[in-house]
Amino acid sequence: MNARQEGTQAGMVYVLLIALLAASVGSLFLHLGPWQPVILLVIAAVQASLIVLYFMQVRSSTPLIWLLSAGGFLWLAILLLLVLSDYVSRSWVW
Amino acid sequence: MNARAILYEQFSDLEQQRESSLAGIWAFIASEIMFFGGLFLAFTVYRLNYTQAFNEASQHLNLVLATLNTAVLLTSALTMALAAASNKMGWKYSTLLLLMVTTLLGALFLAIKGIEYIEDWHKGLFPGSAFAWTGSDPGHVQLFFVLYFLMTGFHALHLMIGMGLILVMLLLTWKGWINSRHFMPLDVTSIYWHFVDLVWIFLFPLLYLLGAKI
Amino acid sequence: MSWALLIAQIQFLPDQASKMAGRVDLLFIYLIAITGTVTLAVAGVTLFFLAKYRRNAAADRSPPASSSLPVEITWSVIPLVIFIALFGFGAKIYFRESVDPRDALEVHVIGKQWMWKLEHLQGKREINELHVPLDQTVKLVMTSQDVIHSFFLPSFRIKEDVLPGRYTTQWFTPQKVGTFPIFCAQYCGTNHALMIGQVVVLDAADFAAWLRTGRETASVAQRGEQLFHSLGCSGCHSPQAAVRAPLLEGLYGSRVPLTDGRIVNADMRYIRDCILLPKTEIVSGFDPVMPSFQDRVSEDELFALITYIKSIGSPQPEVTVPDR
Amino acid sequence: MPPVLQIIDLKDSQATRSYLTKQTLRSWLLTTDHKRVGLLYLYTIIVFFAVAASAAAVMRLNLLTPRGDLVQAETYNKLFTMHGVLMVWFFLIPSIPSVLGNFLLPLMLGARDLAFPKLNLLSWYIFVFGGGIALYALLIGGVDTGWTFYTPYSSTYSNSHVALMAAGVFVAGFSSILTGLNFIVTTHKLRAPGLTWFRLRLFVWSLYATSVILVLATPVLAMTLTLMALERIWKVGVFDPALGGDPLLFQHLFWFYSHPAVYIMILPGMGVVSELIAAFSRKRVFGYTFVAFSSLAIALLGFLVWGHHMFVSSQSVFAGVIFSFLSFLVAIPSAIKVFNWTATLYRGSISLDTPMLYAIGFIGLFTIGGMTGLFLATLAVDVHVHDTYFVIAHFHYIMVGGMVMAFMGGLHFWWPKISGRMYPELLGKMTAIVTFLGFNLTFFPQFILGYLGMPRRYHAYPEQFQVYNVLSTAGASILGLGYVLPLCYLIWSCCYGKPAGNNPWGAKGFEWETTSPPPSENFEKPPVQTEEAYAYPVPSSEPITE
Repeated sequence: MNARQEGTQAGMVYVLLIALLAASVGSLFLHLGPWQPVILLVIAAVQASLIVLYFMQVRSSTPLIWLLSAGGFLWLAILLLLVLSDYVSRSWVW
Repeated sequence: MNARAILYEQFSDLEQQRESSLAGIWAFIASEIMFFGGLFLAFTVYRLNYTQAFNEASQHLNLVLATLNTAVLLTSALTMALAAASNKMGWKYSTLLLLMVTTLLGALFLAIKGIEYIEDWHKGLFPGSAFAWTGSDPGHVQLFFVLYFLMTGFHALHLMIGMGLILVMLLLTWKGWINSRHFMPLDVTSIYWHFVDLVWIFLFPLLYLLGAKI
Repeated sequence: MSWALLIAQIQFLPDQASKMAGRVDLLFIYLIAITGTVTLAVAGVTLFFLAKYRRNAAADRSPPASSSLPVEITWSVIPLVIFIALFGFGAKIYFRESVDPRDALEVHVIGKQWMWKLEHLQGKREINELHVPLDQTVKLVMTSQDVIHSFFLPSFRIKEDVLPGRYTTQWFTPQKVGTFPIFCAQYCGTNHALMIGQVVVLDAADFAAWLRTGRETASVAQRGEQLFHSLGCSGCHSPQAAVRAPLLEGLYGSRVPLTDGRIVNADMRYIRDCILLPKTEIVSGFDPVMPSFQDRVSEDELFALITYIKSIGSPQPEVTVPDR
Repeated sequence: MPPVLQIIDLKDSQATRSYLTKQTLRSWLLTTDHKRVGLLYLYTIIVFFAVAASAAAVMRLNLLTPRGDLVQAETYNKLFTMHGVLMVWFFLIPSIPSVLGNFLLPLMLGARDLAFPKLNLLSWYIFVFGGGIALYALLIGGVDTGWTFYTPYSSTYSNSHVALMAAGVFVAGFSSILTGLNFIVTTHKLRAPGLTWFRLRLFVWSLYATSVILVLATPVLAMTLTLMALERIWKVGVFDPALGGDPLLFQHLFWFYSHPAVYIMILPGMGVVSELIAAFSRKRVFGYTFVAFSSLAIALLGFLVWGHHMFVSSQSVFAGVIFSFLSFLVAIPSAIKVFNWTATLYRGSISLDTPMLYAIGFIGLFTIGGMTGLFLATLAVDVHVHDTYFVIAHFHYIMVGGMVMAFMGGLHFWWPKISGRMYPELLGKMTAIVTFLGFNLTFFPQFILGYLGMPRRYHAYPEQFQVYNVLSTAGASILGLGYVLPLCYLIWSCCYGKPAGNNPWGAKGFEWETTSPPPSENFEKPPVQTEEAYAYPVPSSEPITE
C-alpha cells in the first residue's frame, strides 16, 4: 500500500467525514425528538472510528495497537456505565 | 540525500523501535481518553439530570461558527494524514507545506474559538461573577457553561500542544532529521493530532447539537 | 488511671440497642468465624510447611506437580460460593432496612459545622441531643447547611451521610432504654471530632412527659403555616389568588406531570426544589413566574414549610422517595 | 546528600566497571540508566516516607489521651492529611514500581534498558517537581481536607492550601503515567530471545498489571483534582451544590482512581512475594499461570468496585448492591494468590532468610487485610464500620502489613544486586520480627476500636476508646523502630557489607546471571531464556549442610 494509495484513501475518508458532519447538522432539521441524541452519537462514533482506523493507521497495525486503542475507550465505558448505574437508580422505590 | 535513521542502543532493530514508539503513543492516548473521560462523565450525568436547562443553554451557543470549526479541524486531520504519507514517500517539500497548512488550520480553529468565546462573554454566559442569565433555572444553565468552558478550554489547550509538536516536526523535517526512513516522530505527532480531532468530534454534538432547536 | 478501671473498659462489641444491631452483629460474627478459620488454616499450613521442609531438614522432596487445574478450581469456587452467601446475607439486611417505614416518628436533623440541630414535629428543638421513645421507629430526615457530615449511631449500627442541598433519610427502632452516642463520621473540618451528641431512649410515659417540659412551642406544621403567609406564598397558592398557581392541597405524595413531559413524585425533594429553584420542574399548564427563594429561606424554615405542605397533603399514606 | 555508594575495588569480582563507578553529580542527575533512576527514586521516597511517618508518630502520640492534648484540632487535621497524601502518592504508589521495578524490569527481561530511558528520567524529575510543590504546600501551612479532598469542604469551606497540594499531586500523577507507559512498552517489546509471556517472572507480570492501572486510572485523578482546584479558585464549579452540582460526582470520580490505586500499591508487592517464595523454597511457583493471570484479573476487576467506598454516601441502593457483589469478586484472585504461595512451600527446600521472613509476614498480614476487606464489602456491616477505625486497620494491614513488608523483603533480597554488598543477616531477621510484632500491636486493636464505633480522623475521642488507642500507640513506637533499623544497616552495608557474588541466594533469573552490581549495559552478552521461570533443580532429600 504505497503512499499514493494512502493519499487517495485519506481523501476519501475526509470526504466521508465531511458528509457525516453535514448529516449530523442536517438531522437537526428533521426534528427527530427523542431519537436526536442517538443519531448524533452514532454519527460521531462512525466519524471517530474512521479517524482511528484510517488516519491513525490502526487498521494496518499490530494486534498490540488494537488492544491499546480499544482499551482507552473500553475503560471510559466502564466509568460511564457504572456511575450512571448510580444516578439512574437514585429515584427507584421499593 | 540519503535518508538515515537513528537506532537507539536499547533496541535491536528499527522495526522494534518503531513498534515501541507506536505502542508508547497509544498508551498515552489511552490515558488522555481517560483524562477527558472525567469531563464527559460530568456532562453526561448533569445533562441527564438537567436536560431542560442544558438544552436551553446550548441554544445560546453559535452553531454556525462551531460547524465551521468542525470542518476546519477535519480538514486539518486530512492535511496531517497527507503530510505523514508524503513524508514516507520522501517528498520533503510537500510534507513541509502540508504541515504548515495543518498548523494554519489549527490556528484558524483557535481564532474561531476565540471569536466564539468573546461573543459568549458579551452575552454574559461566562460563569462566575460575569454570569447574566435572564431565562429560567440560572443555576443549572451556569453549570452547563462551566462544563462548556472546561471541555472546550482543555480541548484548545491540547490543540495548542499539538500545534507546538507540529512546529517541532516542521523544523526536524526541514533539517532532514525526519525522512522516509526515520518517520516515527511525525507519525506519533499525527496520531496525537488525530486524537485532539477525535475529542472535538464528540464535543461538537454533545455541546452544540443535542440542545439545538431549528 | 488504675489498671482495673482500664481493664473494666475493655469491650469488644458496642451495646445492641436495636434488633437490627443484633442482626448486624450476628453477620459480623459469621464473618469473623469464616475469615478466622481461613486465616488460621493458611497460617497453620504455611508454618507446618516451613518447619517440615526447612532447607537442612530431611524430607521427601520428590517434585510435586507444579500446577493442577482441579486444585485451582476448588479453591476458586469454594471462596466464590462463600462470598456469594456473605454478599446475600449482607444485602438482605441492607435491603430490608432500605424500605421506608410507614408510621415512623419523623425527626428533622440539620448538620451544621460542628453541631447537630434536631427538631421534633411537635416543635421541640434540641442541640446534639435526641430524645426518642422506646419501640417506636424514628425516621431521621437530614440535610446539611455547609459540608458533608454523616449521622452515625454506633449502638444502632446505622450511618448515613448528610449532604448539603439534599434530604437523606435513615431510621432505627430503639429496643433498649439508655443513652447512646451520636458521632459525625464524615470529616467536616476543624472540630469534626467535637460534633458528637447523645440519643436518649425513654419509655413511652417518660417521653410524653419530656415532650411537655420546656415552654410551649408551636408545632413545625404551624410554624410552616405562619411562614406560608409571611413569605407571601398564600398570595398565589390559594383558590382566590389573582395569579394562576398550582394549588398545594393534596399535592404531597401525588404524582405531578411537568411541562417537559416527565411525571415526578411530589416528595420532600420535589417541594424543596420547587421552593429554591422554581423554574426547573414547572407543573404542566403553568408558566414559570414563581420567584426563587434561594438564600431567603433557611433550612429549618424550609423544613417547616414542607411539613405544613405535607400536613395539607393527600390523606393516603405518604410515599417518600428515598433520596438514595 | 543521598548516601554515595563507594566501591572499594572488589578483588574477586571481575566487574571493575559497574553502573555505580562513575560518581559525578552530572552522571547521577542526567543518567538514563534505569538502575540509577531506580536509586534516585529510592532516595526520594525515603525522604517522603520519613516526613509522612513522623506525622503518623505525632498523631499516635496525640491519641494517647481522649482529649488529644498534644496538638490542636487544626494541626491534627493537617497532620493526617500530610500523612495520607505523602504516603499514598509519594511513597506507596512509586515505591515498588519505581524503585525495584525500574531497577529490575530490564534485568529480568534480559534487556539493556527500558524502552524510553529519557522518558524514565523525565518521570523522576516530574515526581520530584510534584513532590516539591506538595512539600512547599505543607511548609507554608499545610492542607486540612484529608487525602480524599471531599468537596464541598475542599472546594469551598477549607481555607488551607488545597489548590497548591492538588497541583503537586497532579504533577506527580504524570510521573506514574509515564512509568506505567514505559513498563508496558518494555514488557511487550524488549523481551530477550526465548522469553515468551509464560516464561516471564511473576514480578514482571505484576508490574505489567500495575502499569495498566497506572496508565488508565491516574488521568481520572488528574481531571478530578483539576476540577476541584478550579472550583476552589474560580468560586464556580462542577461539584458546587448551589449550582445543582453533586458532591457525589466528585466521590465517584475520585474513587474511580483511588480504588485501583490501592491495587497499584499491592500488586507489585504480590509480585515481589512470588519471587521471594520461589527463591527461598528453591521451587517453581505452584500454579504459575493462575498467579500470573490473577494479577491481571485484580487489575481489571479493580476498576469495577470503587462504589464500596460510598455505601453510606446516599448512593442508590441498586448501585450499592452491584458494587458490593463486584467487590466480593475482586477478592477471589487475591485468595488464589495466597493459596498458591502456600502450595509453593510444599516439598520445597526453605531457608528462612530475612527476605523470606518478610514474605511469610506478608502472607499472614495480607490475608488478614484481605479478609477484613470482605467485612467492608458486606453491605450491612459496612454501614456500621464505614469511616471508623475498622477501615483504618483494614487498609493499613494491606498497605503496611502487605506492601511495605513486601518492599522491605524485595529491598533485602535484591540489595546484593543493587549495591554489590550483603546486609547483616542476623540484624535483618531481628528487624523483620520486630516490625511484624510492632505492626500487629499497632493495628489489630484498631479493628476492635472500629467496630466499637470510633470514627476516623478524630483528634479527640470518648474515654471508652482509650485502652485500644494506648495499645496502638505503643505498637507504633515498636513499628517505628522496625523501619529505622533497616535504613541504618543498609547504608552501613554499602561500605562495610560482605561483598556479594553474582548470585548470593542461588536464585534463578537473568538478574542473578550478571555481576552485582551489574555493568551499565546490564549483561556482557544478551542472555537467552531456555527453560520456564523458576526452573530450580530437584532439591535433594538429604539435609544440605551449607
